[in-house]
Amino acid sequence: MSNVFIAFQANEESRPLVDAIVADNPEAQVVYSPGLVKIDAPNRLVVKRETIEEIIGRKYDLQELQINLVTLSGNLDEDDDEFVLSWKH
Amino acid sequence: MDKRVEKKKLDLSSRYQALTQDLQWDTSYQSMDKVFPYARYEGIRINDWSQWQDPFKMTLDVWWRQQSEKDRRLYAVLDAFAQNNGQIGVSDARYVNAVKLVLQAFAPMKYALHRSLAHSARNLPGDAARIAAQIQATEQLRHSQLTVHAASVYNKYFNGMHAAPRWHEQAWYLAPVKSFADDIASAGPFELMVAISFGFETLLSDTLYVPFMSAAAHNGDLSMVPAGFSSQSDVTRHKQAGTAMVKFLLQQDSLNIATVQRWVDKWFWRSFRLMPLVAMLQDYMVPKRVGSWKESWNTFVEAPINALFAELAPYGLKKPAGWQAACAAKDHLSHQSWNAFYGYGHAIAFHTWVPGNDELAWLDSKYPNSFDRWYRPRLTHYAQLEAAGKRFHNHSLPMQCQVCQQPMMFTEPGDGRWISYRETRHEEESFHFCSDQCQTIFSNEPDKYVQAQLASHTILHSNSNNTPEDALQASIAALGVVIGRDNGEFHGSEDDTNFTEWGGGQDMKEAQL
Amino acid sequence: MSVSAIGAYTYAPHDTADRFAAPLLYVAWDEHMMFAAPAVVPIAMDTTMADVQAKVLAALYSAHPDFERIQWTRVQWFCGDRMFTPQPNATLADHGFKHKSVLRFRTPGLEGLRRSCG
Amino acid sequence: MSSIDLQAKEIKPARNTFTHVAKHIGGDKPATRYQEATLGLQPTQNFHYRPTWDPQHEIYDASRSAIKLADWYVLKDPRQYYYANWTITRARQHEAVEANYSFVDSRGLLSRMTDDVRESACKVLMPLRHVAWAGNMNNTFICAYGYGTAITAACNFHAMDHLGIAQYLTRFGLAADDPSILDAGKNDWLNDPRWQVLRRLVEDTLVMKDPMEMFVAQNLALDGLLYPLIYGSFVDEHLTLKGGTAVAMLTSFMPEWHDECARWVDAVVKACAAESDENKQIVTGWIQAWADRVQAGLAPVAEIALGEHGQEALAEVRTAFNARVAKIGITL
Repeated sequence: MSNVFIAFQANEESRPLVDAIVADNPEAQVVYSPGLVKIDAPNRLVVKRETIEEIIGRKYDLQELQINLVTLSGNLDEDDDEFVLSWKH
Repeated sequence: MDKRVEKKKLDLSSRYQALTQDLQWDTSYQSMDKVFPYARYEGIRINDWSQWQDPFKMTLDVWWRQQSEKDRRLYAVLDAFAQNNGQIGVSDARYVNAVKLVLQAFAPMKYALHRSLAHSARNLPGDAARIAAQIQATEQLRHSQLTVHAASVYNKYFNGMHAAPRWHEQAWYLAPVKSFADDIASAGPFELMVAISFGFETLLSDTLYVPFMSAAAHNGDLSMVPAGFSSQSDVTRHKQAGTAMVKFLLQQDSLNIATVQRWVDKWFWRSFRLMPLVAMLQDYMVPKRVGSWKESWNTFVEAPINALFAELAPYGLKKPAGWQAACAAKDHLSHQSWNAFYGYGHAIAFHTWVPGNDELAWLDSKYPNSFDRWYRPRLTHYAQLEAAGKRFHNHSLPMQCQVCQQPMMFTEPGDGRWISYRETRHEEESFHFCSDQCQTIFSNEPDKYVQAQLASHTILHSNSNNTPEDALQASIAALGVVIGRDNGEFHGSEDDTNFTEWGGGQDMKEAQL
Repeated sequence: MSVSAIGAYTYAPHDTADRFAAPLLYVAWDEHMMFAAPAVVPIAMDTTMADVQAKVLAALYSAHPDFERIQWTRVQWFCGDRMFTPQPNATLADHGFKHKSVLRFRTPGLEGLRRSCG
Repeated sequence: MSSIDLQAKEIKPARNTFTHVAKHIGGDKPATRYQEATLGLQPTQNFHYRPTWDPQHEIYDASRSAIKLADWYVLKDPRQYYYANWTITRARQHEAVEANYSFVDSRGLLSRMTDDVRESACKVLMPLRHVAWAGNMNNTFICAYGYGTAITAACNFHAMDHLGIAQYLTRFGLAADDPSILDAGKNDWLNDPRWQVLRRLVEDTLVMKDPMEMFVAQNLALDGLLYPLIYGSFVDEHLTLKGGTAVAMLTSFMPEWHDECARWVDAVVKACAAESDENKQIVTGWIQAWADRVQAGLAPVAEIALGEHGQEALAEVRTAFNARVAKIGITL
């Protein structure tokens, strides 16, 4: 088992993303360092458009998360509803 | 005919597919071999380009929108930083030397990667691969320009930045970066994609742009931080494309596997040999620490690479040949690098110093297995000499590795005692290397690496009419580095006294009180 | 192996002896990495070992506190990996050195600053 | 410390810009972001290895072109594009495109066009996706093998613009008809005899070796005749008169873009020619040869687009082109 991770610039816009990820990934661990928030999860991490929309109360396009994205690790699979990082082995 | 009005909005994948597919055609008035003249000589076999899938699926309109949003914010921050004299708000003027090193080493490197990727973007015969390559090419230009713009305000107030591209071209201590970039630029369109997107960006680039930028944020550098983070956000796409590219090559033909493995071995190690600069940025050059190089290595290199190669094993790809040696170096790399730069501090274009006592204690706490045993005594000795007014300078010309061009300063893997020497005879001539990996890279392509213009040799060529007392320092001065102003000891330097006079770094001094 | 290239790709080495006024010798003092890397020294191969010791090594390394403590009779000498016993009046060439050879010496008992190899 | 002390503290810059920038702008004075992001950025010497793909040259090598310039940074971009302001400009233009799509969509303008107009638009525009794709390849070529960041960076942006145009044309096709319209356009591009003269010359540009000749052929001659003919004579004049305003709205990016880029293209060609008589002769020869070939290649296309008025429109475009070139000091 390996961790995947995703990291965002730590700012107001990233907060709902982090909250949504924590809500959708019970095993996710959030680590803060200056300017950066990094979320680790074993094997798989999903970012769901719907959850983010519930938190921010408006429509959200998952491609918007690129704006504050810093880095990630894992295979990326992306469609209009989900942004999924995973390791298959 | 109203069917068109009813058209459903296409989803991400189909939209991308529709907007990019099939723009290319098989030429007939000119042969495809003439249109793509560099497609074959590397020996890579591709049976079906349509199997290449870009994981990020971005059309230009989406890309323009998203990138412009990033850049609007970013340049607003740069403007605000400059208007508010942000440069005097950094933790300590020593920090600015980290900016200098990034500007000298990595902005020009990104520029070179931009041009190299344009070579792939024109010459890979697959359309989707070419689109991925050209987006990457353009973004490397973005990163280079962003770095210059973020450093621009510092250049106005601090020394050691004013001729960075020229120093990058020729300065001995930047040769590991310049030769790396030239090595990539001279490679074919397939190899250079593997080199950049996989070897450098996927395997190692996070260590430069994530933990170091976090440290920069901690030190009040609001100019470089968004530039760095924002660059790395582009690189996440390049990394996905790099991994996709490697898988694609491995799957297309089993005969590709050996070549790709050799490239992965080579480019992991070539990239790893840039890490001494990055490691010392993090451990020595940021006054307010966030984490150590070793911690970054564990988090951003060791863990993800272990996971990634578990994933790649079924494709027939093994971890890079230098993996064990690279991991074994994590206790030593930053210390050996800073030690060299300190000694040669009069022949580079930034300042060096001995860390303060609290910093030495921090280093000890982060490197319990190596710092006190091997490295602290050098630093305390330098501090004593400096206190006595006899700062240490190493006036010799450093022997360089024929391949990576780093000074031969690395010890055998996992050991702090013996410098690692490797030697190969080729056509009656001796060539020397810092490691098994550099030796292997040479042996695989001797005709490439015999061309290397090692600075410590070139300085002594009989036509250089240049053998003064300290040839290394003279070689730097010839590039417009102002001795003593752009380099040398930090304490008492113009940067140091100006910063104090401007009331810079108040914040940190107050915090210490 | 050879380089995969589109055309002829062979180049003469960049740093053959004829490019220099004197051959190059790499010099290193084992276990003393206060001098971070071996030094490149242009030197005639008919230089005697006595001169190497008295002039070259002294110029390079006398800044190190161990240097004045060296007992030269106990020093171990290497040409590359090969150990040899220098004859003071014999030359570098006599001992097998040529352009781009490595001369290392080791000083048993002296292992750098606080025995740290620094 | 009193507040007066704080106020009195003077923070004087030591320099205004970088040395390599100062060299190109006549001394140490405040430089623009374009200048700092462009001038002197490309390495010029001390290349460690010869390219395996071109061992006769250095990695960056001005001798890949017949044009000789003492300073390749005379090829400045009057738009002063670096990545950020280029991408912000394009994003803003894209917003206009989106607004046009909404407008056309909400009023059903496309479905109100006659089949005749729609088919004519697709017939002409769909094969041009491939011309734009070649423009992308050719400008990427100049970015890779040209000399000096001034020309290579601008060509990088120009290459991406061409890709954007190929995608805009695709989007138009998908809005105006079924996805099969793309295949039909490609089939015409490959097989319809009326596109073959143009395709042959486009394929000939793909194998050129001199980056500056490529610049002249692609960016001045080909685009300089094609864009006015297609987006001026055909879309703006001909189709609009026949009720095809929607086509003009959905392709409005292209003529606007072409006007913008023409200033840059002219500035580059002008600077090349102004350097020496030898350059001027070379550039003139290139323009003459390529403009003539492009004109010949566009002749049957003009007929597809404008029928019997095609040749007349093309001749007007050529006259305007010659006048444009005369303004930068080149007589054809």
